[in-house]
Amino acid sequence: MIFLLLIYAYIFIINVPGLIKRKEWKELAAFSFLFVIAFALGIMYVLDIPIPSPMKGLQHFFVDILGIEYPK
Amino acid sequence: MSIEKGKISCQQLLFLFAGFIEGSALLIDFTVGITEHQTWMVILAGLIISTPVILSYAVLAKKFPGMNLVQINDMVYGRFLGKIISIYYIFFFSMTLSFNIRDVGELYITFLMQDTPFIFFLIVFTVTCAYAVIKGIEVLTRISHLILVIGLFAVISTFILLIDQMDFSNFLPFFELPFIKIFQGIHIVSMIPFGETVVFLMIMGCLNKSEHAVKNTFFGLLIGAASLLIVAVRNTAVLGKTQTIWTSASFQAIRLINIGTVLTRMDFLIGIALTILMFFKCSIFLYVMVVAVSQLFGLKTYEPLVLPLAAIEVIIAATVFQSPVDHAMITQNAGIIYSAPLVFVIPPLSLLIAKIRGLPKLERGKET
Amino acid sequence: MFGFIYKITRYLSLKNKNMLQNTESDKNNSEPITPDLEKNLEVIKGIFRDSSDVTIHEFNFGHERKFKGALIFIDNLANKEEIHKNILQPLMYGVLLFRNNVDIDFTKIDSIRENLISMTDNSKVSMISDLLDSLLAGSAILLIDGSKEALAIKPGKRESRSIEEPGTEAVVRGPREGFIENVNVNIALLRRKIKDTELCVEKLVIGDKSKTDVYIVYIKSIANPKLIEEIRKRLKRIKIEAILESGYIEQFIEDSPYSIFPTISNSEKPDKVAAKILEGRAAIMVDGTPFVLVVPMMFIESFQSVEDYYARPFFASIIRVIRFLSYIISTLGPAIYVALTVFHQELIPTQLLISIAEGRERVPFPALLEAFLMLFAFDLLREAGVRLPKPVGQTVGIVGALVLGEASVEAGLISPIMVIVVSATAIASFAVPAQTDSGTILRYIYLALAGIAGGFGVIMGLLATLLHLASLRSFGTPYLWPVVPLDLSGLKDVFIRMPLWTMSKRPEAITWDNCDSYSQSPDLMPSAYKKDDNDSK
Amino acid sequence: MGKKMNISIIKSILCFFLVFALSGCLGAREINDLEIVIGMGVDKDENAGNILLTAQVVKENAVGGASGNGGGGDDEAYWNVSSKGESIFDAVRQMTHKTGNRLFISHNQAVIFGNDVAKEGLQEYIDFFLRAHEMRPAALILVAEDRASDVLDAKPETEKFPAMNIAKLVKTYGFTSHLYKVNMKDFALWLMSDTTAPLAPLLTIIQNGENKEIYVSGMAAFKNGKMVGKLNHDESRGLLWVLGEVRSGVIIVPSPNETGKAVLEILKAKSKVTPEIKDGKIVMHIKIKEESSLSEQSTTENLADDKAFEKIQKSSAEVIRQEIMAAFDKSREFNADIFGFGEMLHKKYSNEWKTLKDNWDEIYPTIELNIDVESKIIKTDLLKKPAAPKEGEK
Repeated sequence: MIFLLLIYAYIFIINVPGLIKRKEWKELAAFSFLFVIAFALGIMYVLDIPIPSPMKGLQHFFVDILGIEYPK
Repeated sequence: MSIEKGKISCQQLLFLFAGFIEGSALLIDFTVGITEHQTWMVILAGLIISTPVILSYAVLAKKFPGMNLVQINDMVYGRFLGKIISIYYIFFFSMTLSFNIRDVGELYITFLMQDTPFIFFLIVFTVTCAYAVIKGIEVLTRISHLILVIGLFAVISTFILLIDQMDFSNFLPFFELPFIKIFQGIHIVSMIPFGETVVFLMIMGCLNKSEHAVKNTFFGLLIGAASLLIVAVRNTAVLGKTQTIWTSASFQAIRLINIGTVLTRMDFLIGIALTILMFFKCSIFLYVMVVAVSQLFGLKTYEPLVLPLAAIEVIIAATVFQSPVDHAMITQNAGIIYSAPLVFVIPPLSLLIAKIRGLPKLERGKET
Repeated sequence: MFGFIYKITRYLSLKNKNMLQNTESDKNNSEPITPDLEKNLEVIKGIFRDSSDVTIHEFNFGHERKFKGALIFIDNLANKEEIHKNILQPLMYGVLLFRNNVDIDFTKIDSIRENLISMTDNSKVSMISDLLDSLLAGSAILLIDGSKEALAIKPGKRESRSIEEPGTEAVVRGPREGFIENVNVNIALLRRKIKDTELCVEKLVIGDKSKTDVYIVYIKSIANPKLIEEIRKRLKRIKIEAILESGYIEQFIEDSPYSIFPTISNSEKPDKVAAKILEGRAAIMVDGTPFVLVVPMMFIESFQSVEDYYARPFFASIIRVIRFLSYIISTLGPAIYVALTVFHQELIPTQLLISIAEGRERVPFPALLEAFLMLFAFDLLREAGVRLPKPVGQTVGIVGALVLGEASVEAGLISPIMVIVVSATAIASFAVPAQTDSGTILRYIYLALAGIAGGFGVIMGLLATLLHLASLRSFGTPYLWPVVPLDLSGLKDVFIRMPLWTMSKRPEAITWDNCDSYSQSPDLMPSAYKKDDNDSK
Repeated sequence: MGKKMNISIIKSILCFFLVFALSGCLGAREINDLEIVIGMGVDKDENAGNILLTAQVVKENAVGGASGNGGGGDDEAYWNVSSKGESIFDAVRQMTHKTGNRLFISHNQAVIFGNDVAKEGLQEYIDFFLRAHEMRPAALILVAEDRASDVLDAKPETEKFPAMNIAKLVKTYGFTSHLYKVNMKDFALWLMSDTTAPLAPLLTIIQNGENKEIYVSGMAAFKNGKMVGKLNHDESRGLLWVLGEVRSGVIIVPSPNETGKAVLEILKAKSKVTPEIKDGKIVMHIKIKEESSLSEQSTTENLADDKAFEKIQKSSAEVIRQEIMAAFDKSREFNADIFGFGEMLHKKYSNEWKTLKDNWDEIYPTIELNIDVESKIIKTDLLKKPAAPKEGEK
């Protein structure tokens, strides 16, 4: 947990002051949007909350619903 | 106005292509499980099928000089549809990137360092890729020929060292497998090593003089495919029928090298070569994804997005599959089906549309 | 903690008001020289009130001793009998030889300069600050009552040590001469190597207090004007009190101060510097130090010794390969040993593993700590050996090796194989002297990575280093030039040294093709003596 | 340009060490807490169901290496630990109750299966040795005449470790070609094919005086995992002739005028097997080319003329033929396709193969061999004629 916070804090410190100084607001917005997603994923991973894997969804969609599958 | 200011020369494009395709020398183990001793045929067929498509990428990139894939989509398919297709591409990039990162992790967790936690490999590997992306595409293209040399050296030296244990009668019962398996094999090969080169649509934008881009793409493709063929031939000749039971056939073949008391335990050297190749491939993927996302958001520089996207990729890579078996099974079915249109349909389609509508009409600005 | 914050804020405040850069110390004596000799002398006496070695000698001269003059010089800098013979003598007695009604106006410094002073190297000075500068630079100042200018006469020979073999770059074959502290002699040495009109020597004075002479030496037709312009710009930017050694300048003008790899090469050998200048580089010579900086630098230069070009190609190539291997051994040696024995035991052949295990049976430390201790001891020994005077240095080396090597193995603190690995690393690190600083740092970094993450850590470290090197530039030239941006003709001189007659093209990453790229005609291959028919034997 | 460069460099240095600190030294195992295993033996335990695993572990302090302070030479430098368990992996982990830390089996030279385990079937025990990430696929497989643990106890004279000694015995099969080196990959390859019969060298213990000596007495043949029979030296060499794996060896042939023996050393041997299906009948054309040198003769007859050479070559070809037939008859005895004829047929006639595969057990005994041996003597070493008085009249 501590490591996670450390790493994310580090990512934040490295990018944000530079962005603010260079007044790139659009980049700052994009950065913080992705940073929130990353942070949420990180927390869910560390607290072992099951993160739905997109590939499982696709597999379910193709195999079970559409039935397109290669025979074993 | 494309984000990437860096310029790469055509010769470097050749090295980029060859190194990129060779990076997936580790991944042909998916096809080995299905097409046992006919893997080399499947690779050849895959190469023949995907070569025209990949050359169409080069032509498309030449038609839109200095523009990357997201901009091409916007111009060709209009603003709204272009955005959706670009998001579809970004999803493909992030998924394939997490597969590759996970592959490196699995390589280390099953073969070389068993007791270290899985997430550690992913984090350190992605951090290094992020460092490479921060340095810019020019640095990556500059070291691409070094990486190609390392890859070729690893492939050829293992082939030579295993020559006396090779039994070439293992190839013999040609055309023994049912056609559906061969088709699946071709589909996998034309997707994993060759289909992933759709990534280069993003990078070809910054070619400084693109008149013989097509020629270089073709040669790069040939070198990459040749090294894949050598790996497939070596595995089948040395392991014969047993190559289907190992998790990674090429790694077991390397562990069989036993010449004198010195050249016996080589698997770490090949591990190094594979890691470097996968590093090259993953950093290109990460670079492409970051540029695509920042182009989608309309940013000026892609630099701030590198680390958050890398963090997201690490988490996705850690959670997308449970085990190597799960990984192999899903990529052999859903993985290649969902990405087939991306590779085979959309680029040629946009090339066709561009020809019909006589794009790129740059002088009157972007009217779409 | 608070001290730290205080220091930061003070640094920032100074930075903004750029207190560090103003030069108010020269403000007060920049007014011109007055015709009245007395006033000038007061001003000068006031300045040099408490430095005893400045002598001011007043004298009268001319026919009826009616003209007054003063001679100012620093005792041990100026050459006394030269001043007596060439300045005072003609002024005080020579003038009597003229007839008394000759129309020389003794109050004008020019007329005195043309007719009486027999020293050639002199210049007119009109401001007090210039007067002081030249006085401090060792020249004698002649002031004449009634004239608004003074005469600064440069000293003749400066005492400097004789030209010996440079200590750092010993050579088996090749010229033994090395640069010395006196920069004029160094430039002369270079002039003898490159007798070409295109060789330009530009002078700069840097350092408010030290006023060191810095010369940029390059060949106009070969060197890239943008490079020279860049060097001038960076040198002029340096606002510092004193330049005591070329190392100061190196750290102020290098491309990437945070990189552990040096991007500016230095050398003591004139033939090496001459070779580099001929390839299109520029040399920066600093007064008072034998080390001359050569810019731009490439990574392979630290593996090329000047001797490779004097020996025949085969032997030189083998030595070149050995140097590369030794650099790899010196940085990766301990890391690979620790990674193998701690993480990947299955990669060690069985017999070797059993003997390592048997050697390490009684060693209490983990392999990583053991390696750190040995490396630290080795570096300590090397530093001690260098710092102590010559004879004592040798004994430290021998005693250290004995104590550390044998005794610690006997006592079971260190495994015998580790001693072998570390001593091999030590020897390897001496083979590439130019990269010792980066080699030592890399050795510790890789060792730490190997101890923490084994082979995987080392690979990631290697990749990061490769990326860092590939992105490094030295004055515009890519640092790994012939290898990373792959120039095939440049590869002739990297891992192997092709024969001299094949190396006809100049490295264009330095000259950026602003000159013809052929330094010699391509077909110079020597051929055997053809026995023509009328040759009987 | 300079500004951006500095930030990215600080970034890289910081993030590197930050991330590395995350892991600490996980996965690090010092060498001195490794139990290096160099040989393993698998036997049946008394009560049915579980197995007795013996591992030969290196005792570092007793090896007595260069550092001089090694232990005395009397006690062995190895230690045979054994433990019981339902499965091999379970037994390996049970070992830690005795040795204190995990077995390190990547330097395992040979895996020896006891006779009872071999008889009952290796299929279920071989899996661990193929799957374990530390096992090398080039490790050797052997079968012991009775119990594997006894084989591991036999103290060798020249080597420090019995397992190394056994590995050496097998690896130098080329000198006599009376046995064939079989490693894990080969065994797995044969196990996977549905007709070929896997093989493994057979170790027997000879009791001379008080110490036991290990002797490779031939090959053991398996049929779907179970040991079905043994091949003695000649039969094993017959097998090797067909596989083309004969490196060297000795052929003893009566001299032309039957007054003694001529001994030939095999220098080179090549074999070419071409299967053929003629109207439902399977014929295996085996072509053997062999070059040998006359290395000894016990008669005083002058063999150095082409007539004598001709005769000797013919009789040596006959000996080779008999060895191959002996091997084939023995394999027909326990109906196991040790030559891999099934695979050859599969490769050549892949469509007929579907029908042949099912009733292969009936078809195999009916296979007919058409052996054609060409033996040449290419040198007679130092002597041309024996050191004997010249006989006048012959």
